[in-house]
Amino acid sequence: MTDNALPTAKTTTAKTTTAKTTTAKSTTKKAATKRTPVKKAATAKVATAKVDGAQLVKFYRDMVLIRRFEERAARAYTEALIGGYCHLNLGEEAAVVGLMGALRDTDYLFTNYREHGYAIMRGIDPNRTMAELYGRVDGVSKGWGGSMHMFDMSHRLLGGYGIVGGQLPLATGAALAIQYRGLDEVVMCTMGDGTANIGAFHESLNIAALWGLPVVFVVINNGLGMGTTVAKASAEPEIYKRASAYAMAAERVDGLDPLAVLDAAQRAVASARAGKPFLLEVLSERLRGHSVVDPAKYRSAEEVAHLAQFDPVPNLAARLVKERILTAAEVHKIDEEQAARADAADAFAQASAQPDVSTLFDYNYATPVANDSRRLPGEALFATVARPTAEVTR
Amino acid sequence: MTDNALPTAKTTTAKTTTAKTTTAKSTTKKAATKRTPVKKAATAKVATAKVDGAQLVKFYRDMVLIRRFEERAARAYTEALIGGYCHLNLGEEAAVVGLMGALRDTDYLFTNYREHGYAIMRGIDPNRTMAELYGRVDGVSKGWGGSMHMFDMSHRLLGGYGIVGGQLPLATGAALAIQYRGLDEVVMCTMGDGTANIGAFHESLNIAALWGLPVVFVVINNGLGMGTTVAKASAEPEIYKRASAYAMAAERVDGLDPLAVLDAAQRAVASARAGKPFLLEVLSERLRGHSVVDPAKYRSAEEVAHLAQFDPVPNLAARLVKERILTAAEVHKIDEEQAARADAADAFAQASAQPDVSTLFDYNYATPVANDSRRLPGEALFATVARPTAEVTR
Amino acid sequence: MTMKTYRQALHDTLRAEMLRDENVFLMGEEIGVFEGSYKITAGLLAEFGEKRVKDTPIAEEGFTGAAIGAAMLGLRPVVEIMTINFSLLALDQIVNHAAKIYGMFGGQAKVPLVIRTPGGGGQQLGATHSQNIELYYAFVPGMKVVAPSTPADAKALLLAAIRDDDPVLFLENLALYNTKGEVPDEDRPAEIGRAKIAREGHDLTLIGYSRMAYIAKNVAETLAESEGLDIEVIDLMSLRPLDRETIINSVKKTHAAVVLEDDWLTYGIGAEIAATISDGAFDYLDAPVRRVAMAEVPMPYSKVLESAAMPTNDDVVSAIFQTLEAVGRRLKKVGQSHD
Amino acid sequence: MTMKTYRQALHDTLRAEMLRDENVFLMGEEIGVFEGSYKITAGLLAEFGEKRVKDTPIAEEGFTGAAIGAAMLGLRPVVEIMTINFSLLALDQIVNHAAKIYGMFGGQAKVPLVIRTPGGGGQQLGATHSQNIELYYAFVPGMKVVAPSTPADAKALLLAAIRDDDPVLFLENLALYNTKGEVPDEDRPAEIGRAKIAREGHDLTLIGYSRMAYIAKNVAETLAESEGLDIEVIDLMSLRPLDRETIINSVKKTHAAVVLEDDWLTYGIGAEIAATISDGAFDYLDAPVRRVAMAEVPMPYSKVLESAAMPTNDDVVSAIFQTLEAVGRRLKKVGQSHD
Ligand SMILES: Cc1ncc(C[n+]2csc(CCOP(=O)(O)OP(=O)(O)O)c2C)c(N)n1
Ligand SMILES: Cc1ncc(C[n+]2csc(CCOP(=O)(O)OP(=O)(O)O)c2C)c(N)n1
Ligand SMILES: [Mg+2]
Ligand SMILES: [Mg+2]
Repeated sequence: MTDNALPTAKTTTAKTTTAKTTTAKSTTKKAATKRTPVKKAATAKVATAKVDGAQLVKFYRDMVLIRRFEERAARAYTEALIGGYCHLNLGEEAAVVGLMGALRDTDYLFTNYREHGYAIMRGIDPNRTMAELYGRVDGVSKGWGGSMHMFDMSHRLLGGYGIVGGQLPLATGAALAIQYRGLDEVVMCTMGDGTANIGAFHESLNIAALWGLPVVFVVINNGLGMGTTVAKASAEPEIYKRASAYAMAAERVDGLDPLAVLDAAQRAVASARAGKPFLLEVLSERLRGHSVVDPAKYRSAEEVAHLAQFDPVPNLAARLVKERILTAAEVHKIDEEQAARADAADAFAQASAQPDVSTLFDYNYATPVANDSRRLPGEALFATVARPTAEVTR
Repeated sequence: MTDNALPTAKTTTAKTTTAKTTTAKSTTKKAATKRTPVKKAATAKVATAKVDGAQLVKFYRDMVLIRRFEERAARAYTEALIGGYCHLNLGEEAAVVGLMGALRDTDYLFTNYREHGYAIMRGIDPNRTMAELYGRVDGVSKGWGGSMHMFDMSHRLLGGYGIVGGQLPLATGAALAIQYRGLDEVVMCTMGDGTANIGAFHESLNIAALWGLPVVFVVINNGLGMGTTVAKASAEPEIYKRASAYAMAAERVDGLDPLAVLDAAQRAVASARAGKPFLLEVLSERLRGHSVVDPAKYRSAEEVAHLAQFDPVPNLAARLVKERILTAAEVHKIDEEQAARADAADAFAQASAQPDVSTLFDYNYATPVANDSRRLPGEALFATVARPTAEVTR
Repeated sequence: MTMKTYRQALHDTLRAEMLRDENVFLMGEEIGVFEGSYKITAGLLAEFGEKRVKDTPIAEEGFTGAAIGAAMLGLRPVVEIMTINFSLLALDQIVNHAAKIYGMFGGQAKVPLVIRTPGGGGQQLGATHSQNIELYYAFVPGMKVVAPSTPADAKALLLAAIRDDDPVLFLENLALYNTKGEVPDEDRPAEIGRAKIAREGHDLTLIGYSRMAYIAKNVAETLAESEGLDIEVIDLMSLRPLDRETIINSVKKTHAAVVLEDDWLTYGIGAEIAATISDGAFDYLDAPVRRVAMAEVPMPYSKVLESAAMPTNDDVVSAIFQTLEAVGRRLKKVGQSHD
Repeated sequence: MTMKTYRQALHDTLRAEMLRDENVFLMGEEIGVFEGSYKITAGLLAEFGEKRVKDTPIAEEGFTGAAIGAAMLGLRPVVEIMTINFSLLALDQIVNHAAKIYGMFGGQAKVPLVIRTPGGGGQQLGATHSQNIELYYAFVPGMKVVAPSTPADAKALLLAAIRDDDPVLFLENLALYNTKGEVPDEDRPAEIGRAKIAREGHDLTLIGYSRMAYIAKNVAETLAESEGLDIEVIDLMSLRPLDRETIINSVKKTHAAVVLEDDWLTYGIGAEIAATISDGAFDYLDAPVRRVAMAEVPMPYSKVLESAAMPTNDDVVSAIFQTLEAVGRRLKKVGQSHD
């Protein structure tokens, strides 16, 4: 369902005007909610006049798909069917669908290691997404990337990067290529709150603003970088304000409300498309540990108890029912459908073949080259030449 | 004269109050002069009530010393007596003396490769400074550092660094050590305008602000990084405003007026001493090329013609005479004395011995260690062992 | 002597050094509240407080550089870089600053800094998180680089590193953290710059460091039992300085060598070891020095491909057999299977 | 053929490639208005405009990474990093991104990027500005690393690098920019991954790259005249891939080798060359492979100390003589002075 539902949402984006865009200096559209670990549920203050029921239902379907997918992945990881690290979007589903809804099919996404939901929302088959987690040949990166490194040129998901901040210069460069060619495309580059403190953030935002590149930098502020709070990592905890250091437009939005995110993302994308890069901060929550293995002992019991109330998925379900857009039964049906979808993805992944060892050197180089090293660890550098005589034997 | 004159100036610093310190957000104390390459001579707007004649005379003596020293160094470089790169403080003398006047002897300075004037103003003997340019044993870094790498622990000049931005993390760490020990000292870290665009700037200012470290970051904005104007390098050309990304206090000051610089630097240093790091932008001019070898062809004839009017040295001389603090003859006498001082430094440097090749491995390690490699390029790894027999000879 | 894991040995040594010298403090990402990505620093924040255990922003260049600056003023920071892969972001501060400051300024400032960081693949972490790039430090004059393979050596080398006045890259390994061994209770720092004969033997010299020294010892023991082979194992311990003498003396005795490394073969650490042997023991060597190393690919995520790319015990055994065969020495039980 | 400097050959090739393919563009610090720190790009901003010749802020990581991103979308950026020393700041983007993207994503995105950067000491630029760290790239799977020593090779290799779909580190050298040579007028890219026999000979194989290949040729010519020695010179041209075959075949013929490098000896590029020879030509080698390299110190500023730390022609000559002496071959005019 994701595959065909998305393009519609995406192509509506471009119509939004940039009028509401304001620079960080003067903007505090949303009250700058202090990101102490647990925060009050921010109510959505969507600028668009009237709530679109169909849009909300679509968001709900997508958010539930991400939720079930992530839960399924966590289970498979715990069963040691998935290896490496596994970072989930649990709690960030509203942010993911809102952001992805603002992109056209022809726009590009660069993201980090916490990207399963993004991959699916870009239109990549959940089967191939799950197969990548299993490291199989049908995986979106053919089993070479794993959880942290999903890539699909045809859906313009340009990775999936495990090095904190690594995607920022790349995204800036992709935007440069778009500008160079005079195309009407935009690059979105997401990152976490902790990432706003690394050098690449500064260098990339400066270059993007200086050259007027079509790129939106999105900070998913889930309050934590592993176990470190924003307040312990960032001297300016209202991260969107950092845009002012580059005279760049910026905004902060409630990431638990998909419509608010969509709205803000549309403004941001439109600004970028007009040659004004944008910094969008999305206030979100990380419902579980940093990755599947992290028990998150550093969060107090009280904090954890409060987390549930910020869970965007049941919150949206409740809203749909309350606003009579869906019945409880319809909601339940969606939940079951998407659980089945996640199970199907898992079954697909399990059935997919392991890469063959003979393919180990297939991606050494794009342009073949003389004397490329294609040697397994046990192989000798040189074929053993028979010693001509026994003269040096002791 | 530098050696004994400086401490007085330095120790007055601490008395300045921090009341005038304002954050970048609300501060635009000085009109934010747009740094097109040539700007109107900014008139000094010193906040302190009344001009101190003795102070001005002292500044003049010091500025002339730097001027003559740099001119002497340029000549020696042109005569190939000095090697490597040679970056001069010509045009920045007022900034140098004002900044250094705000430091106590116990404070630390980290700076970049354009640091001869700073070395002298920290109290280092011009003889030893010049000897370093000549690469001699009496050089402040014993001939190992050269123009870009002056260092003197006793005068708390902690380098001289040639990698753009390299000094920022180090200075932050020195401030951390001061805080760790609970000392009342401050670190000043100077850099150029072009340096404000590198990742280390972001990481260092964030860490300093986050931890409340006693450090003042100073941007000497001379309008150019090599041939690149500030407008072509920095998306926010009013560099002091970048402090707001770290909720850090900041100010911009006219760097052609030594009193204005001193005044602002005193506020900045006092703020840092109170645990509030500070970003001070000093608007200055680079009268010549980036380094001695650069003819600066990228500056228009018109621009170059205008430069002279921003030369802080003759401007201060004129002021001293106009305000009847000194007679023209007295000014002239200072000029001659300082020219003689620079010549003496040069003579000292020429007379100093070259390092001996036997000292090449003297600074491999501070803690001696087994199997250290101490081998000249031509030396074999292993002493040639006589081959036991001729059995393998062909 | 106490039986401990490699992890525990590191933890206990850090703690003891912090108790001994109040200039010693820890810095790094997630070492405090999170208790360390690999839990080496567990409990230390609670015991020593935020002054001595500093959680940093994600800013490898910034905090590593800050540690260098603090060291210049006489503190003794022990930095944790979460994995050696991320150290690339701090490389300018380490190579162009930490390693240069003592020499470049004519010996005026020491940099008593330790950077602890684990290398190691095999965890399905993919191309950017599975590299062994200790070469980048071992190559640099002014640096010291040590790489323990046992809990006891972890303690001895960490003591030495913390008390040394130069920047030391202290290489740990993900695969070794849970390995166990006897650790002396006394405070006996190792001598940096010395390799160790981990096992004496006469048939062949097997050389490794970190995880590959561990594998070398296992393989040597196994082959002693199964084949009656008497292999000498050298654990390099220190990559810079490199103890060429110990290596050469061993090969002069055994006349054959196999070098193990977990990094890429071409230009890897093993190249220097092989070149050193071929030079210093030229007249004593009966067969070419074989190197067993990682396949030269960006490490794939897939378990199947990752396993194929990493050196295993079997790879080591076959390199040993082929080398012995090349020198013409008969194995006592050649042809029999081994496991 | 036209006589040109190495600098001019680079300039002309860049210009020709920009004319040929509008996806080719230049990025770097001071390459436009300033016309390049070493003037390789002089005049190109005026001719091609700001779109094709991009002056960047001082942000090696940011602009190199941006070039990688642009390459992923099919542009062909040619980045100039002012000197290889500053490339440490971009290393994460090059090693963890440019070199990984093709493999890590299963071959879906190519990175047709060229990074031009000069190495080289000898200019009294001190410890942080005089390093030869091409090893950091040559070690990395996914990278290609080329290093021309003549104006003709500069052209041929630059053509190849720009037209290649993988990230190529193109190593220049400060000391070579003003050297002259005949450059073919035609458009004939070199084959990356091949070394070249720069001079045929039978007495000994002398191996180098970049400045040390230049020195190798000079020394070989000098010794041919003064001593009647017939030395074979191999110019590696490509450090990754490394052409082991050409090296081994030469040594099988000459039975002796000396390796020259401008980087530090221990773990330097020469270690792999020496290890390769000692392995592949084991039975043919009559003396240990000597390496001539930089002294292992942070490069001092002082001219006296810097000169002592850098390999010279005399160092090469004495290594050759000692090697020939070790193999027991008499020199025709041994004992006579040479200059
Ligand atoms: C350069 C680098 N340093 C450290 C890490 C280890 N690491 C992985 S994720 C992470 C926290 C990132 O936090 P944030 O940016 O807030 O993203 P989140 O995980 O919360 O989505 C860290 C420190 C890394 N992958 N890369
Ligand atoms: C990391 C790094 N990149 C590039 C250079 C080359 N470089 C030396 S000085 C300079 C310009 C610096 O400009 P600015 O910060 O304004 O200082 P100024 O020279 O004007 O005093 C550049 C690009 C370097 N030394 N280090
Ligand atoms: Mg986060
Ligand atoms: Mg400047």
